[in-house]
Amino acid sequence: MDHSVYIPKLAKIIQVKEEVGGARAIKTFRTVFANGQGFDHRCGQCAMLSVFGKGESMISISSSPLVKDYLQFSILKMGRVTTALHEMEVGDLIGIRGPYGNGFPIDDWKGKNLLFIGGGIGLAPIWSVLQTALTRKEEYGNLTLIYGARTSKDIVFKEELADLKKKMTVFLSIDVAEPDWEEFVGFVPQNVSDKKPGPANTIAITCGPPIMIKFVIKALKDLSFEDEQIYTTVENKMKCGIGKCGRCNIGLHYVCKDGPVYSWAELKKLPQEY
Amino acid sequence: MEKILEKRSLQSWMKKLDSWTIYAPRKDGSERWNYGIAQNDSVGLNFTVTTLPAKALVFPQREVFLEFLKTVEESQETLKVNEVIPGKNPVVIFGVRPCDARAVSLLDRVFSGDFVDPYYWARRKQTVLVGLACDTPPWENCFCLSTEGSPHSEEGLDVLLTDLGDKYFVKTLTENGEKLVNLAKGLFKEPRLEDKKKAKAVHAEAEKKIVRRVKRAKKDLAAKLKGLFDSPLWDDESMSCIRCGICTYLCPSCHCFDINDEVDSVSPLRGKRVRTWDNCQFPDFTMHSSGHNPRPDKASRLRQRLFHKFQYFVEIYDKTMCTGCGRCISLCPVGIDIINVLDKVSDHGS
Amino acid sequence: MAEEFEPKIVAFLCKWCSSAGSDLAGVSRMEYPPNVVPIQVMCSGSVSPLYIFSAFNKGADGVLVSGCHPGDCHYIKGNYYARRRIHLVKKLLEFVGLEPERFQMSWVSAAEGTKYTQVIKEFVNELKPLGPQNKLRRNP
Amino acid sequence: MAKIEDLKEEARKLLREGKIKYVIGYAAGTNGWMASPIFIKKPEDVEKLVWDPTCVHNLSRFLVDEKRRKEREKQPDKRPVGIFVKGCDSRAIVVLLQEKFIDRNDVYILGISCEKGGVVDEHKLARKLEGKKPKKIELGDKGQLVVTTANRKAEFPVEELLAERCLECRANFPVISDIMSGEKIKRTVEKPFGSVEKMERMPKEERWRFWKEQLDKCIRCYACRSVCPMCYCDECVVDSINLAVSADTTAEEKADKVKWIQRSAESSENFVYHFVRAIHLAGRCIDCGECERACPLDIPVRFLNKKLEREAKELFGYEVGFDPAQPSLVSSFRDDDPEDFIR
Repeated sequence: MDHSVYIPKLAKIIQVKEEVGGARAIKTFRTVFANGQGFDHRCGQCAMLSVFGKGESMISISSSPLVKDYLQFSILKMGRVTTALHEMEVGDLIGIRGPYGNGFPIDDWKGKNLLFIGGGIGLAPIWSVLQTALTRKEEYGNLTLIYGARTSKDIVFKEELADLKKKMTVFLSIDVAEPDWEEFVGFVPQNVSDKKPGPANTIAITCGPPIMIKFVIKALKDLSFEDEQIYTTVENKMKCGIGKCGRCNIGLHYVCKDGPVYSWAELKKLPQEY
Repeated sequence: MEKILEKRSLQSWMKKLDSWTIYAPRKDGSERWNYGIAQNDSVGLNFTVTTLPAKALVFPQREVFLEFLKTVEESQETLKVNEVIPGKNPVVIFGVRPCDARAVSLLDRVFSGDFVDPYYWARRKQTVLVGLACDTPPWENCFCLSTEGSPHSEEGLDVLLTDLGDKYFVKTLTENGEKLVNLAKGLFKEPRLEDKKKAKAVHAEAEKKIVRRVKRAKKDLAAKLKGLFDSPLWDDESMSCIRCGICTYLCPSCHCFDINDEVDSVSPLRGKRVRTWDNCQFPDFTMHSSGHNPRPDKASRLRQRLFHKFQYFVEIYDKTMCTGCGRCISLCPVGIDIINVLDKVSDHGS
Repeated sequence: MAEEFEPKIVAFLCKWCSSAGSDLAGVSRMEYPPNVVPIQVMCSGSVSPLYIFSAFNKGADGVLVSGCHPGDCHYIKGNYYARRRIHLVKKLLEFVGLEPERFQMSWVSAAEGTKYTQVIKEFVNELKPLGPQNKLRRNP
Repeated sequence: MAKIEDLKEEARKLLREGKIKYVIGYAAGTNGWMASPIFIKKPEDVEKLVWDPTCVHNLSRFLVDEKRRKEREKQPDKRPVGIFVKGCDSRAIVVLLQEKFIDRNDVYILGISCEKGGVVDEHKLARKLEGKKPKKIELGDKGQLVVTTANRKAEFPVEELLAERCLECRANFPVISDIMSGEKIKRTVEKPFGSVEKMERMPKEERWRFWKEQLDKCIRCYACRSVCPMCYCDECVVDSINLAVSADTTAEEKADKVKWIQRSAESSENFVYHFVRAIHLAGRCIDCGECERACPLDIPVRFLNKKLEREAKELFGYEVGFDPAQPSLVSSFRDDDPEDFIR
């Protein structure tokens, strides 16, 4: 039989970048597989990261599949495993198994405008699509990002975003006014309503806290987006990643295997179990 | 093939199977039956039903996935990860009730598919199931006839024994089953016509003794359930639930699990990654690290148990993930009766 | 000949008395067996029974809880609570068949360096004939 | 034999007047001969209530759920709940009051005296009936148990069928109630700790083998914990993650939660679990025996509690569940508590 589906491959951390400090710290890690044998992933897929002795945690892969040199993960410090990950340094070994999940149907989106809407750490799952679309800009229409965080300090990928502004439309927001902030102040859904992106030939991809997603969808619906034009990702507690351990299901869907990417048309038919 | 085995020869048959570890029901220091390794002095098959189903032998409570060891030599860290697949240990389980064997075949489905579970299959492929047809329902809440099963169902079994008084009617169902019989050829006799008739009669009689039924059949019930996801029924029916793990851990088809790292030594770091049983009735089963819980109350957890068995599984595999063994009903400390709940679902709105 | 069995003792010592007593034994260069893994706690009353069970689970051959003499507790009453609780733990462990010698309690004041060494010596001597504690230990 | 007609009438009245939220009582079970807990909200459903020696459950366990529910609700209905209690169950309520987990106004206690009876032991009954299923079990006029099966009616002395805990019971009628049915007959129990004493007399190694065999069976379904009215902690050491997590709980707090016990149902871990359970119930367990009854593998966990109940009584003169005003066993002491075990 093949190597067990539960055995992670060893990977070395080659870069650690602190995105956000404080109580809700976020760090971005880049890893390479120890023996060179990696895997190909699709945009929006996840991987199960291991810190041996602590356990595993399902994290979305934020690097584009077009990048072959490393895998990138942006991780919010939340529990036992992610706290241990935050304590790791360049050169440390972790385990990675995957990739898991369905990923975004980006091939279906060719020729369309892509509207990315993210909040907080929610930029990470859509970052891989965004980067892929940016690399293959000629294949897609207009690219727009609407992204917000609680405060300017909570914004992830700060340098990348500054760079991104030169290449595509980027609207940023923070929840509460700050002295030096020149962009939108308010919640992400409000920024969406404010910027009024048009639904014509557009796919909206949103990820962030559940409450944000809920109101972003409402805002998009108000702007006449169809359910099929809206994509989001969901997360649930996971252990196996392969649809067997039984805890991440929403109705008969296992998020680890059948998700995490859903169009709103699909998701709204499923029970509210996330 | 069909054979006859004198009851007094059962012991001799087991002895012939010396390259297998043999499990048979025994009393383990209490009133209940459970599988134990059969000793030479082992009892026959005069048991009712094991409290823990055969599941527990192919999908044990604890399964080591891997071992890890971190060593530091001259400031160079190395991390070794070794896969631990269960080794060679062929097993014959005697005295598997048909419902429990059918449940194993459900587990076979779950642990196959896009991702094949090597730990499960390492055990499963080495396991031969010798069933014993029920002549009397072992639990008063048996309802296998409502789950496409029967007290003499053959699905999942390698051999089916039927008790004919002083002898067993033996029916082999797989190559493995034939192998077991062929290893002790001398002990088995050809059945006479009247033996076959008698076995049939025992089977028919047993079916008559099963009194409990679920009102609606598989697809009909699944469809009805689907419409009742948001019903207040779940609140009412789960009021007395104490959120223990009896209904799931003792269920022959429940298979949910947890994976944890067990650290044996901190420095050098040494330990194991281990799978253990887990279940949908525990609140921490679905609780996110953030504290958010998609199934925060007893109602949503009872609903999950029944939906998984009678709705989701039916949609995915066209089977109910329940074989009607009746354990969850008979052993529930507060008398939650899924037949009763399912019938309320059936009657809902009518 | 096989090497003599050296029992491993986990000792929960209260900061104010017993731990100070063990320090006194140390700085006074008193000789006593090196079999103890001391764990300083604020008060014998703060020793959760779980610590004791866990010590046996992790492989301790013996566990000692030591605090201030009655009346001398830094927190006035902590050792009185400990006395009750530890007594119950002791009875429970014995009830399931653990050797009673494996779990001990002592009063050792900051001035009783000698008593501390005596307690340890006796404990070690009592544990030696029992051999390793495998009943409650993980992966024996 | 206590009749519950007057209690039913009271329950009906209270429900009709809206003085209580609902009544927790016993109804005929659908899964066999044993009664099941029932939650009655409407006066017309009071009819469903039953009382017989199969009413084994300690319903005070559901007061824990009720409290949690109230905590979750934004505008909780603060009316009391009516609850049927036997003697042992009433002592559980006394402990919950003593620990200020509930308030006296949270409950309207409908007490029933077991008089000379008690509850039936499933296994004793199965042995007596040799596989036949009982249809009805009643306490007879002469203090005997009357068991009706499909084709016959048999009478047995209570000693032959009652649960061990009932035979060792020292409070066979409610010690606290708002209304009570049945007589306060004080039953003489010769050996309230007889079963434990029997075990104490076993040689140490035999006792060890006994407990090892028993606890090795544990599959950690936690039914013993779940069924216990005293196991109401927000967090339990055996849970895999912190249950009492709020938005303010830091990642470090969650990460630092000590894993005292592995989920693996191995001997060593099972012992720690059952030790913790027992010691945490010392001075709190009222011997309703539900933990042992609920155990699907028949592990006699009740003995661990009973042992500590006995020690509490003998060493510290402490008795559980009679006086809501007394301090708890482990948060109190006497100057002359025994210390002959201390060096």
